[in-house]
Amino acid sequence: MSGVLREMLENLCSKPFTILYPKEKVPIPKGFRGKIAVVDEKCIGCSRCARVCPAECITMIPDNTEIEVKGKKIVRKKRPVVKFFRCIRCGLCEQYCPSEAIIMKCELSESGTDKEVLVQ
Amino acid sequence: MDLLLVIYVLLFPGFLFLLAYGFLLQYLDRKIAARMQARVGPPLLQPVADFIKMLGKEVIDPAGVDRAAFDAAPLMALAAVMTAFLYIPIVGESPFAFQGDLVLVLYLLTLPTIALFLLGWLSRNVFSSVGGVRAVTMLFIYEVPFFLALLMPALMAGSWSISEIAGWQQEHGWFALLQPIGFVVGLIGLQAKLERQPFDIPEAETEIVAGPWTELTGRRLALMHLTMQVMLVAGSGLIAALFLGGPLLPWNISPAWLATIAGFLMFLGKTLLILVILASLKVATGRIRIDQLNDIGWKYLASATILQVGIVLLMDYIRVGT
Amino acid sequence: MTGLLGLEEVKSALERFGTVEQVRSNRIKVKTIPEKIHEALFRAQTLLACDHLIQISALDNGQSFELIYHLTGPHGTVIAIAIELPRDRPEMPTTSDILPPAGIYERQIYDLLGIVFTGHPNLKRIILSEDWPENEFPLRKDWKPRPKTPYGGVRQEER
Amino acid sequence: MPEVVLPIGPQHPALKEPVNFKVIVDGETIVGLELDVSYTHRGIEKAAEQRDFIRVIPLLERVCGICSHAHAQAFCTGIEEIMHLEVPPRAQYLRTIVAELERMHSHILWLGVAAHVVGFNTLFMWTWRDRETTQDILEEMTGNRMNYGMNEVGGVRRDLKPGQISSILSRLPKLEEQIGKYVGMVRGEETMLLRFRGIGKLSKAEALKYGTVGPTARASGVDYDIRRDDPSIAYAEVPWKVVTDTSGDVYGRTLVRIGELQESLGIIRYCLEHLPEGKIGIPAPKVAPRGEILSRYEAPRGELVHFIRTNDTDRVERLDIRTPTLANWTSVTVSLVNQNIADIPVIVAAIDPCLSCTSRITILSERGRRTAEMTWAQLVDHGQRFYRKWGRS
Repeated sequence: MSGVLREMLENLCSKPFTILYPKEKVPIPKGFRGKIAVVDEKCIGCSRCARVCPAECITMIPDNTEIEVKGKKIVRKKRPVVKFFRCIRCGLCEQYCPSEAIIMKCELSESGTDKEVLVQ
Repeated sequence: MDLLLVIYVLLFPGFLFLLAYGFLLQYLDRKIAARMQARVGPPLLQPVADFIKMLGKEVIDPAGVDRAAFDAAPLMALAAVMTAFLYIPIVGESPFAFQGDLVLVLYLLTLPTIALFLLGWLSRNVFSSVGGVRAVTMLFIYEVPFFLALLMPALMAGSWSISEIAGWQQEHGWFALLQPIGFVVGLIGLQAKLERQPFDIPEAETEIVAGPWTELTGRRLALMHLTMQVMLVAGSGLIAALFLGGPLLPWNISPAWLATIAGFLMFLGKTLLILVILASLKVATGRIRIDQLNDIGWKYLASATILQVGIVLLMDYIRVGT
Repeated sequence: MTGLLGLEEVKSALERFGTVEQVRSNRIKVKTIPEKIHEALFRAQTLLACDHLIQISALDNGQSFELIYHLTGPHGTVIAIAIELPRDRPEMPTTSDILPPAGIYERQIYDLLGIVFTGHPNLKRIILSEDWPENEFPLRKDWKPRPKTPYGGVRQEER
Repeated sequence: MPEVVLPIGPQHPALKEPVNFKVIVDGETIVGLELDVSYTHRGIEKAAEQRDFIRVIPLLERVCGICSHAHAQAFCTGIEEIMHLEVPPRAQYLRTIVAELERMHSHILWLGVAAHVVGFNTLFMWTWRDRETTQDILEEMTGNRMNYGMNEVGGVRRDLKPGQISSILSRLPKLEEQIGKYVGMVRGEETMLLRFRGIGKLSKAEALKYGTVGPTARASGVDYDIRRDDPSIAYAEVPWKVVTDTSGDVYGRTLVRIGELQESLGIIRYCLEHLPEGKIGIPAPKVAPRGEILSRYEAPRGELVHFIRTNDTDRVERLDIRTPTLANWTSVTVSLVNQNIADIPVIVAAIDPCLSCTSRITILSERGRRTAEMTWAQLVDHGQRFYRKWGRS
């Protein structure tokens, strides 16, 4: 009982633990798996990310663009399109991408209420 | 005089003050509990906002419920506790004080529990019925020690009027010091009456959803919450008057108006003290089971009160004898 | 914890029911037939001090249903007693009378694979939802969800 | 009062997940009980048969949010054994750290829920506040607060940098102090003692008979802990001891869990201080040879078992998951009879039930490529038809 009372008094005298969200924000650590992003100029169109994605949120669409990889110019045939709301933030695409073209940014992803956007 | 009486009943320190103070006490209660639990707690006007919001919500009638009775029960409970409040001294003596108002107040403060039982029984919901039965079972457990503890000051002061008991303490000292056991039992009984932890058995969220409150919606819920809020004010005012000398100061202050203001501040201070004690009790405990309450109530609370009765009778005997 | 059980100990107790082989240092597998499972489990309990049923693994290998009872005890050796059931008549006596925890696993297997355990006190649906169609067992290899029906096998034409 | 059927669940404030008990009560005493856990079945075992070993792990992590690492862990160690992979020690130590952090956050969460169930919301607030520390550490290590995505076949996916090690170590003393306080609170808080002592009692013989696992069994004196009996990852190298209690009631289960919190803290500290150098994973082949394995792991709630059968393809032929909650249900249904209504939530919460683990409805169409969905109108229509039928029968 005394332990409870002491902790109660300590809390009464110290600041609340709650973070009032819109006013203050939690620091996001480095390496956080947040919103998924595609760096278009780095992508070589290998579609490894689409194959490895467990949620099948990445689809490859035809796209003939000339890009530069290690000084050489090649033409890629496809590029990934991400359905953000299907992403489960497992980070496998980031890990398997050979050219660091698909990354998880250190920011929280938005939420959505529209079902059509959500399930696509 | 009549106008003053109307002002007393309706504005200050009657219903308007009562409602405002009820909201304030609820805010403080929630805020203190939240801060002790390392949370932020609600803003100042949150209880008012909750009340207004609930008043505006749709009233849902459970299938087959007796609507008139279902509407009437919260109103009856609220009316009872608001009436009870009028007999409690806030600034000096209550103008309605008479010999025996203590018994009336105790009776009126029992009515919300009966209303809760009725609501539980009427709403035809298993959780509500179980909750209602629990509320009444609990009433039988805590009511006896609570009544005994609260009647002891009357016995010692030789008066059945709350205001006179408060006045008696001006000369002889607080009953909280003369009858410490009664004071503690009174506080515990009040906590049980208000159905707060550790006595929130009838509305145990994790067991029976919200007990009798489960089927209450809209204004019924708002009124029932308001009843509990008002009961917190009336109950703490009653304990303050009976055990802490109410609004009266232990010494005389010469201008009457200064004495009135000082008395009012005394009332506020004492009720807030009681609130802090009750809020800490709420934070520091979990919910006990009804059979455990039965054990505790009859074994410890009741016997402690009987002991107190014995001591009071002995003290009276010695005092009268000398 | 006592030491691991040796292969010989297990063989002496359970060889009469079928083949006994050591799979790993603390895994011993026994293959037997459905009729003898009850007795085999009882002997494992009494002679080998297997007081804990870990799991009844059930699977459909295309030709038959396999049930594997994994038992262990204070010795820390996992004894797997495997049986096969024919697909056309998946029935066997319940083991929940000697192994009370088997009751809930058997209900699960009945629900997902459709194996009937005769003598089970309460063989009812537990895992699948109450409106799942009868006689559809999703873990059987020949069960395929119908692409057009949204939920279970409830057909659109029933509407 | 006559006998009343009290529906506890599927939606009920005491249960954080959908389960339905039809409890028959006489006054305040329970006389009968029926159980239905079907509300969160998602067909994960079937879905797992359709995915290769890379894509199946995120799926298995989502069997349960609280013990997500445990499921991935049990699966990975099983597959690694079938593939005969030697996982580097650094990966094993990192797995152990995540596993023990997960155990700590699960046990602290449980302590809060148990306190909330008996109406002691204050301890609930405090424990969940302190649980943030473990969550922050996990977020920093793995990138996610939940569903860490740390495991893969052959190792782990993220390494710890030296700076991170010292930052984690610096946060542990505060956590240790708080856990020390809980011990005092649980032992000293009268109302909690009243509600926990002698409730849901299981003797050692009963605990064995009904096949209980994990802290529930250990509180009854059953000395089983897979981390010691069948050690995987780094548990064989780390000094620690199994926590048991003899009381067998909810109070004993609380003490066991708090004791395990302290043990876990020691394991984490040891692993961080003795983290071996080296690689954090080896490349795994895509295809697993034919084989079967019973992979056991001590999840926070008890013994978790993955039975895996592979057949020379990149998928499992069968994955049979037995979760600790399923093993403990039998004992709950037995120990609830003749108890008080007020004790239902306490006894149920005391095994730390995880129902999404237990019943794992996504319906997969052919080859699991696409999930079929019901529109709202279809769902309403389906529900109405079902209940009309149900009402008639």
